[in-house]
Amino acid sequence: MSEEQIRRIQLIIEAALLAAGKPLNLDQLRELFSEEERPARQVMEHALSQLEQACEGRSYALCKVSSGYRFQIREDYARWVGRLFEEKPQRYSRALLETLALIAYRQPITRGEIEDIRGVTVSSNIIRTLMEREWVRIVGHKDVPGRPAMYATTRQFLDYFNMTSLEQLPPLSEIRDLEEIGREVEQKIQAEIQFDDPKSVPEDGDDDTGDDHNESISGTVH
Amino acid sequence: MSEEQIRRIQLIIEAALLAAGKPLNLDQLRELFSEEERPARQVMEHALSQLEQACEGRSYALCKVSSGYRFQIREDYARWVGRLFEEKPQRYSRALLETLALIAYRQPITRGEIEDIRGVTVSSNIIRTLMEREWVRIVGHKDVPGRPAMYATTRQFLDYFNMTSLEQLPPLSEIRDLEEIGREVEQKIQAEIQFDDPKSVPEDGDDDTGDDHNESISGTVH
Amino acid sequence: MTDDQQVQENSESQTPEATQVASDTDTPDVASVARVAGQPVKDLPQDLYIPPDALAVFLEAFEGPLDLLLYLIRRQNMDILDIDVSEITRQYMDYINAIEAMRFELAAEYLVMAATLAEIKSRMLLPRQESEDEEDLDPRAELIRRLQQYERFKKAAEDLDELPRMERDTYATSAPLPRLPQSQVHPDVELKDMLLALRDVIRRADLFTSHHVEREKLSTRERMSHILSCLSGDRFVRFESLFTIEEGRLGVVVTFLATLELVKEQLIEVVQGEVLGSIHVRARAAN
Repeated sequence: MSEEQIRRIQLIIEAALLAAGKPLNLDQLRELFSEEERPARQVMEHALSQLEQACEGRSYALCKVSSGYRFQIREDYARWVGRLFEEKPQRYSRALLETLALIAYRQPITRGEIEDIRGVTVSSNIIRTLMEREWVRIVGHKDVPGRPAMYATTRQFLDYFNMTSLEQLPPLSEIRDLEEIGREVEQKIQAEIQFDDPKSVPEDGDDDTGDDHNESISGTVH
Repeated sequence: MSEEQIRRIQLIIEAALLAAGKPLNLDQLRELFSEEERPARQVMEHALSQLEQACEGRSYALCKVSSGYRFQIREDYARWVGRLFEEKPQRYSRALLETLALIAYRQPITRGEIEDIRGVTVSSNIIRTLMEREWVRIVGHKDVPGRPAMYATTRQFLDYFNMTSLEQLPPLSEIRDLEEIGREVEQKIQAEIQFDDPKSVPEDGDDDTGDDHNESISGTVH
Repeated sequence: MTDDQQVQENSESQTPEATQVASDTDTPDVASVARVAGQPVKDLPQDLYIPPDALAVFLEAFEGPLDLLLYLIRRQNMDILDIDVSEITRQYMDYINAIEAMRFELAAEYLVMAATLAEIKSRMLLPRQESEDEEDLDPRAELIRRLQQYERFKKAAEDLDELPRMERDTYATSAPLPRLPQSQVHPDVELKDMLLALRDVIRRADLFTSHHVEREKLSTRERMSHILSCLSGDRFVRFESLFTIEEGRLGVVVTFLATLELVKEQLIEVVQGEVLGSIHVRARAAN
């Protein structure tokens, strides 16, 4: 069989695999040809290996999977292309946000304690999600029956919310007045920025207002 | 930008078009890249034309249709690929094709207007089929009694028939200007009736020429 | 759709007579009879007899009266503009009569066209009434206009059918992505959303339970977590090692308060082997 004929078979296989949208095995590929011109299996295999070589330097490769041959995007390019299909992540549930907030404000805290405050059980999913996201970690186990894990927030949690320390969270008393929250957070971040400038460091010895002094402990508790 | 970088962009585009399984336009392709490394439109276009060339000698070609770029099997190989599918390529009835042609060339058009030109009622089946295939959609309702729906073609219609815009529709055959027809007919009638009434004067009182002057189809109705 | 396809298929798979008629419609010019001195021969005998089976197919092969008229005109190699109304009308009526005689259901449009043709024919026989003509459309010009218009879109439909199209002349291509390590995409969270959620918890807690999330120095709680995480494992740690001198006085205070809180909550154990000896701490649960 001439090179040209092999090449023709190779291109027919290429077209079929690209159009089929599913793997095709050798028999299915041979079915493309009428009986008189159906290439022998060896010929088909030869054409397939030629095709495999032809794909070098392309973004896809000829792969053999259990149900047959198919073209598959090479991993190098799959990463780029994956962006096409990235689904917009779903939003977190209220329950998850409440759990996260309680861990942030009441750490170290056990799941049972969160449940006591929230008045409902906390699903394992929520804890797993928070741990997978690395916003929450186990810092120890409480010495009570069952030895429940105690959860605390992480540096990644602070990083995500652009904080250097939990001190920058608004005090609980102000949370009830939500209009304040945005401004509160703004101010704290503002204050933080000012600390970078040595001249603007406020010098007051009031120990009771930890909020104003968090530069001294910020960033060290990780 | 180096040849190598262009080639890399070219391969990313190749991977994306194959993975997407549907046409992608220039903006969608550029979205694959992060903002810092997003190639300029000209660079993308250059890469696309390189890619088009790279496909020479392959069983598929890079084509531009209405909703973007796609790879499609070359006609030479379509015959082989057709054997993959048990169903024969669908044939469309004259009634459907004539209705579709009228919508394509005369959009927006009501069913009544289609019936006027075809001289026969348009079955609801045909309209339903065209809508189900997403070749045709309702773009509004005509402000006449009954407020009939006005139909227009879609991007999918253009994609299916391998066009980038309605301007690529085959030109409508020439039609003689109605006034001209009127004159000719008048003359003939004149000649015929002169035996009866030699004094009668030819007239062309037919002003209804609107139908014959909207050959220029805009490509913007999507 | 199925109806229409049915028609298409019917017209292709019929008795020889039917096929003959159907193919006539596809190539009317070829089917036109011999020409004598450049003039087409009229009065085609085969017009007058159509086998009943074929008639239904024949009728379905036309897209309506305009299509039928075009066929009759083309078969005589006439230009639309040169219609011999009398002859066309006669032939048209022959078909209609044959179809009606077979009791096939005939679309109303065919009868309307018959009336139009009859009107044109009669007008041509009568002397013209100028007063009427000023208002009426000349029915013959109107018919010609409609025939031209229809023929044009009939052609456009044929052209459309010729365009290379998907699933016949070309096919879409695709190649799947390999299975990649799952890169999870996380939802975005606004700090405000978390605080809003907390507000609701506090409100509920205030209402339904005795637990109050009281105002707390977060620096202390944060430090409690930190100390606990340092105490993992079954080892006593020197109390002093919990303090970082570089943090200054306030840092020492925070650590000390956190330690006291941990003791109070029975989370850590503090031991002192001898008076004034070194203090060691360990997590109570650690073992």
